[in-house]
Amino acid sequence: MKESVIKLIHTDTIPESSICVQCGKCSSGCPVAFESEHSPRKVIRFLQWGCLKEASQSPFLWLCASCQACTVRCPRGVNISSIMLSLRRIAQQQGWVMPEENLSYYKTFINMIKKRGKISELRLGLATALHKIPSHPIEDIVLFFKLLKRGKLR
Amino acid sequence: MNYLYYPGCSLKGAAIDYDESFQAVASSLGIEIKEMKDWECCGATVAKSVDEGLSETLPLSTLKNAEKEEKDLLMLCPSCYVNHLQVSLKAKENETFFEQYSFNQVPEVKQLLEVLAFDVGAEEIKKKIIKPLKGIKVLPYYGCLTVRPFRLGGKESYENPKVMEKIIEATGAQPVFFPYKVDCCGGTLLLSKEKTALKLCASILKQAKKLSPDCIVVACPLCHFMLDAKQRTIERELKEKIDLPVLYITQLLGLALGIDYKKLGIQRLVTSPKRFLQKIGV
Amino acid sequence: MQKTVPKTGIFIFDQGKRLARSIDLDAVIQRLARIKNVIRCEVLTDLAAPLPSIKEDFTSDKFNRIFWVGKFSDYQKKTIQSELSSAGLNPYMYEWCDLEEQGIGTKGVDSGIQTQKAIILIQMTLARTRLLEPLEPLELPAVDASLIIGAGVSGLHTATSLIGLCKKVYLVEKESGVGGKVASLHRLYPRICDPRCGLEFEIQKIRESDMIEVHTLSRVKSLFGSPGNFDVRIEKQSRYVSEEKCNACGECMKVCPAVIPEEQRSRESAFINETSQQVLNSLKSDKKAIHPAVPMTYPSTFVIERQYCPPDCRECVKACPALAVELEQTSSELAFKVGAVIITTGWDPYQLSKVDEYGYGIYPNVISNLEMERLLEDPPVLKEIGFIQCAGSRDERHLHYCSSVCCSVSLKQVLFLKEKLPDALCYIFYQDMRTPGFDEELYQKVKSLNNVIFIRGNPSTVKPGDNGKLRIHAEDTLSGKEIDLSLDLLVLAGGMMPSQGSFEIAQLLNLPQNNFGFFESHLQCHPEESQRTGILVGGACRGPMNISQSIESSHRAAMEVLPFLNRTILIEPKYPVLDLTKCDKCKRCMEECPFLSYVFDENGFPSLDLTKCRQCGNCMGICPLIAISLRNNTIKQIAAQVQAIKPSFISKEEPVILAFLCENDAYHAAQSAVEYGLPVPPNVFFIKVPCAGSVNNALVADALAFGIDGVLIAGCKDGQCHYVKGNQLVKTRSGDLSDKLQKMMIDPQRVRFESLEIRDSKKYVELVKSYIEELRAMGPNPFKS
Amino acid sequence: MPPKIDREKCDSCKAEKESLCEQICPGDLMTLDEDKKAYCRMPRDCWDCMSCVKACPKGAIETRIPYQLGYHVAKLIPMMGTNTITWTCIDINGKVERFQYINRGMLE
Repeated sequence: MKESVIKLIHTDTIPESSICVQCGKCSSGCPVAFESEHSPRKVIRFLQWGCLKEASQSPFLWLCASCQACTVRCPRGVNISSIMLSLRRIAQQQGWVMPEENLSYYKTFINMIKKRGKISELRLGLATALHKIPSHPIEDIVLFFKLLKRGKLR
Repeated sequence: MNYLYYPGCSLKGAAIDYDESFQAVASSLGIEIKEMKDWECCGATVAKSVDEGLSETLPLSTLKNAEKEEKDLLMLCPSCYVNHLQVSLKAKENETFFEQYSFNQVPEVKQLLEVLAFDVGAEEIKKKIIKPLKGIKVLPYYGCLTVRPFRLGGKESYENPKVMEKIIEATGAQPVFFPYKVDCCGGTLLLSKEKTALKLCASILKQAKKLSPDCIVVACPLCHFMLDAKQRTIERELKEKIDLPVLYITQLLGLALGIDYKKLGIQRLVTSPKRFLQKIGV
Repeated sequence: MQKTVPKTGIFIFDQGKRLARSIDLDAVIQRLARIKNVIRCEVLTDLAAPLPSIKEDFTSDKFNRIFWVGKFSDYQKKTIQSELSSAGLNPYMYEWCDLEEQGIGTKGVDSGIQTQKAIILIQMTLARTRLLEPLEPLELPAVDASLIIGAGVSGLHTATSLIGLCKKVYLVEKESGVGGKVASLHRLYPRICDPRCGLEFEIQKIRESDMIEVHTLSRVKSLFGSPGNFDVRIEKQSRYVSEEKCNACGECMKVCPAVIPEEQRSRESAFINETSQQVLNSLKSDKKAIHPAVPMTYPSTFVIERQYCPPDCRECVKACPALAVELEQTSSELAFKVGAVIITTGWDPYQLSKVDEYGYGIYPNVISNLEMERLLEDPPVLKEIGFIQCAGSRDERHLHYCSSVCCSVSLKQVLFLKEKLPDALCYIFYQDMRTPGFDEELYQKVKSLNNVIFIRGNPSTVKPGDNGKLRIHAEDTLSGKEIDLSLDLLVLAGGMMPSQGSFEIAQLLNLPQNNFGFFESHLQCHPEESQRTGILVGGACRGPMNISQSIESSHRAAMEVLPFLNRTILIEPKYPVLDLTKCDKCKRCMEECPFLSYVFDENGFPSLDLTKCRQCGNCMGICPLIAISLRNNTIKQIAAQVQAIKPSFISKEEPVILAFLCENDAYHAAQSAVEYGLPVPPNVFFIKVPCAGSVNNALVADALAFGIDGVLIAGCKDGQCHYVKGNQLVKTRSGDLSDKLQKMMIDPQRVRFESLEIRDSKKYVELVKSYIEELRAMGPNPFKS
Repeated sequence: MPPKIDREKCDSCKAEKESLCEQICPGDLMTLDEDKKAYCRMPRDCWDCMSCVKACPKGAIETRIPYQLGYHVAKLIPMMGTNTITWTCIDINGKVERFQYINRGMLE
């Protein structure tokens, strides 16, 4: 790890990672930590070593739901949630996003805001569904018609 | 009590019933609102993940608007609330930022629950209840961003908030203690990591079912979408019948205030509230 | 007042002719002999021979003060002093000037310059010697009793060690009995013995002594006066049972209908199962409204908690065979005098309901470590037990510090639990196990037990599981693996915070507390001294500590209190005196005195409480009207010293520095620089001061006015000052002066403050050298004529 | 011309009794405002005796020299030692002159 120490790109939150004591409270309470091999604690640990690239490539980043459970419970007051967001941005700027990550949702979302200022859930849902078939397509089609009928899609 | 009401994307889309029921309840509780016309999306968590600048400029335009109107901002969607509050706090604390955007008085940003519980007050609500929901077990579910990270303006606890319980008690119904009330429903991940999102939501519905309430009450459009619209999909995943109606807190309140259920948008719920409505005699 | 003519004898002691090698001593003597009122001036190479003649000259009144130049060993100084004081010379009528420590004799410096510097140095001290006056220490009457607030383990130990020394003690406790928190513990580590056994040992000493008055159910209401003579007033709440009559037979308890309800802890009924019901039952106390004293039954008298009595109930009155119940008793007040106060108010457990992620108060089987102590007396059958360490300690949102005992406490509890329930499975969640010293043995012992699992990782929340069990989800940070546990009982190792009583006392006595509410003291050098003289703090009210540390601390406090309990308090005549004719009542001295030694007198002037004063001279430093002087180190003397410096002794371009050095550290740094043979430049003169904070800006202004190029003030680092903040005060003041210099178009760097530690001799030399360079670049002081 | 007070520096001599400048001003002109900062309440009556400048322990007071004598750059600054007083005179061209006196009265 030591060899891979690279210069940190200074952002507002990342220097905070050094005060982390690795108590694991963030991972314990994280609803999605065990979906990936990396927990938030490990991502912070990478940052403590200065391994920004490894941290940015962690699959955990894109799993984070920004629910802030880690942030409000951290005994050291590390803003873990915003570190994850910074890392997402760094990963994109540096081109470190792993190929298996599908960021089409993010792109569509941003384009929509830039074009219209607002989000249409209908368009957003359709656009992402086109990129990746949902896990329960039949239920989703039924739901689509139900929502339409109830005036919830416009 | 005069607020500038910022609806946000969901409230004008899949959560149209939240918007309808809120407007109905607001007028009968005497909350004066002025709806913003030209509002912009808050950027949700997506803008923060892609473009930090954008995630600030989007809420800024709303804040500047509210400053012009000299009113406090009222938000229903917790995600919008957190994003706006974050920027407004930055404007209050960071002098250069304050000056950069030539603020005079940074408007307060409030979430609906904060207004109902602290500005109106449970006592006041109780006085206006026409149809007390006696004998109804209501399970409150807060989701993550209502209390995190701002604890409704610092007035609530992170782990065991009680505002919804107070409102539920005011309607005459009985709140159920839900240990999972501040857990994440996975809503933000629905379009990017669908499987994970469904897993999170499933665990919440499963735990809620164990307590066998008459309905679940939420204050977040995304939580509502996950628990209500996606309930069928989750039943499929769990191979278990859930069948729990999910209402917005405003809808529950509206029913107790004696407002017609059509005005509250209850007919728009995906999971049928029929049995629940029968139980309260609507 | 008749002025005595200051007739001085100067003796230059040059053992081994070291001085003669670097300076021209003859020239020095010639120069000094010309000075008025220098009666005798000579070089000595040996002390023993000339001492009788010096004594002779003094007794025949040829001179009335003696100025010693040169390097003396501690032994030599002592000999001179005892010889001459036997001849009647007041010990404050000497001056010493060690030329070598000021840099005379440094290799490679021109001997002419050295001679000139030596003359100036001698003249500086001579100017000071002229102003010497004989001083006598003061003896103030004092009371030899002491007040101890709080009768926990610390209070009891302090009390017994003081009564062992035959000093009268008043022990005040707010509960109905003595013993404090420790008495409520089940077992103590490392010997796993019952704490009451050790406490009983101390209580027995108290029972047998007539040197102590124990006042339970009492609070200190007011405390005025000064060290040696405090006036204390305490309020004694009524006990409703007569101490004279009650013989603790217990008849009353049998008939008392009122059971004191348990402390309200909302538990969600939905989560109660068989085990948790058992847990709740074990924690229940069935204390009646009339009961023996708690926590320990000393005094043996029963007590009634009247708020729990049913209205008009007189059952106990009827039942008491000794007629001891007095329901109409009222509270009373008591006043007495003490010489000193020891505060042993101890600690309170941190409110675990604030650490709300762990569901304390919601789930019945989540309990605190203190409750666990009670549960351990008779534990229900439990299979899986979890312990969470640092519940609220070492946390930004709760207690920022490590409570230092909780790790060992949990280990002890596991050890004992496993003794009673050998099949139980224990999980200990920890961030870092902290078992300092011999507690490591405890750790190893628990480690070797079966079915005790240590998990390095903090759980985030506690959720209800099936059948009233608790579900815990955590990451084992060492393996990175997810852990899912279902527990019967969860023990939260809550931390220690200052007790409510500490806050009350702090407010009453105006005692400084640190950020966390523990009493402020100089943790390293004087841990038991509070910032108020005569008030000492012992035990856990000073910071988190375990029982043996508390006992050590309380004995130390008992030692430190002794000087106040001697019937007289000796005051060294080094205290400050205020010239009332100059004082303008600006109150700065009162504000800046770190020990609140000044009070207003009846005319609104500050007046010094000599017993509180620690003689640091910070008031002398701040006084804008230079009206305050330490008696043995007056501002006039220092001004005379400053004025005696002739900056022209060295070539005109060479800057001259005057350094004011704090005698606690900076002075020693400078002194040892010479001892180590470091090249101290000849440009610097220093004056030793009791604290950097005692340097008055007027003295600095004087130095600049007399053409000194730079003034260096050196003292402690922040937070290390023995007088709390003298260094910070002088830093601000010299900063103000620097600003003024800037306006005067003089380089503000001509005054500077630096921190030096006692071993910073190299740093001192570097500092002086670099300062000289800087001053060279600035050019000479414009006031240099 | 009235004295100029550096409000950052002024600590109103802890504001318990009269501040030192208040006590010393022969015309009784100096007083404290509601922020507890010293000011000259009748600037016209000040005759520039500079007593307050000398007395201020924080070095917060400066005299503005009357325009008949000099303007803008010109300054006259006293510095008080225990028994010395120094004067720094800066004229309108920025030329500096300094004087030093021994003032025995102070310490006696």
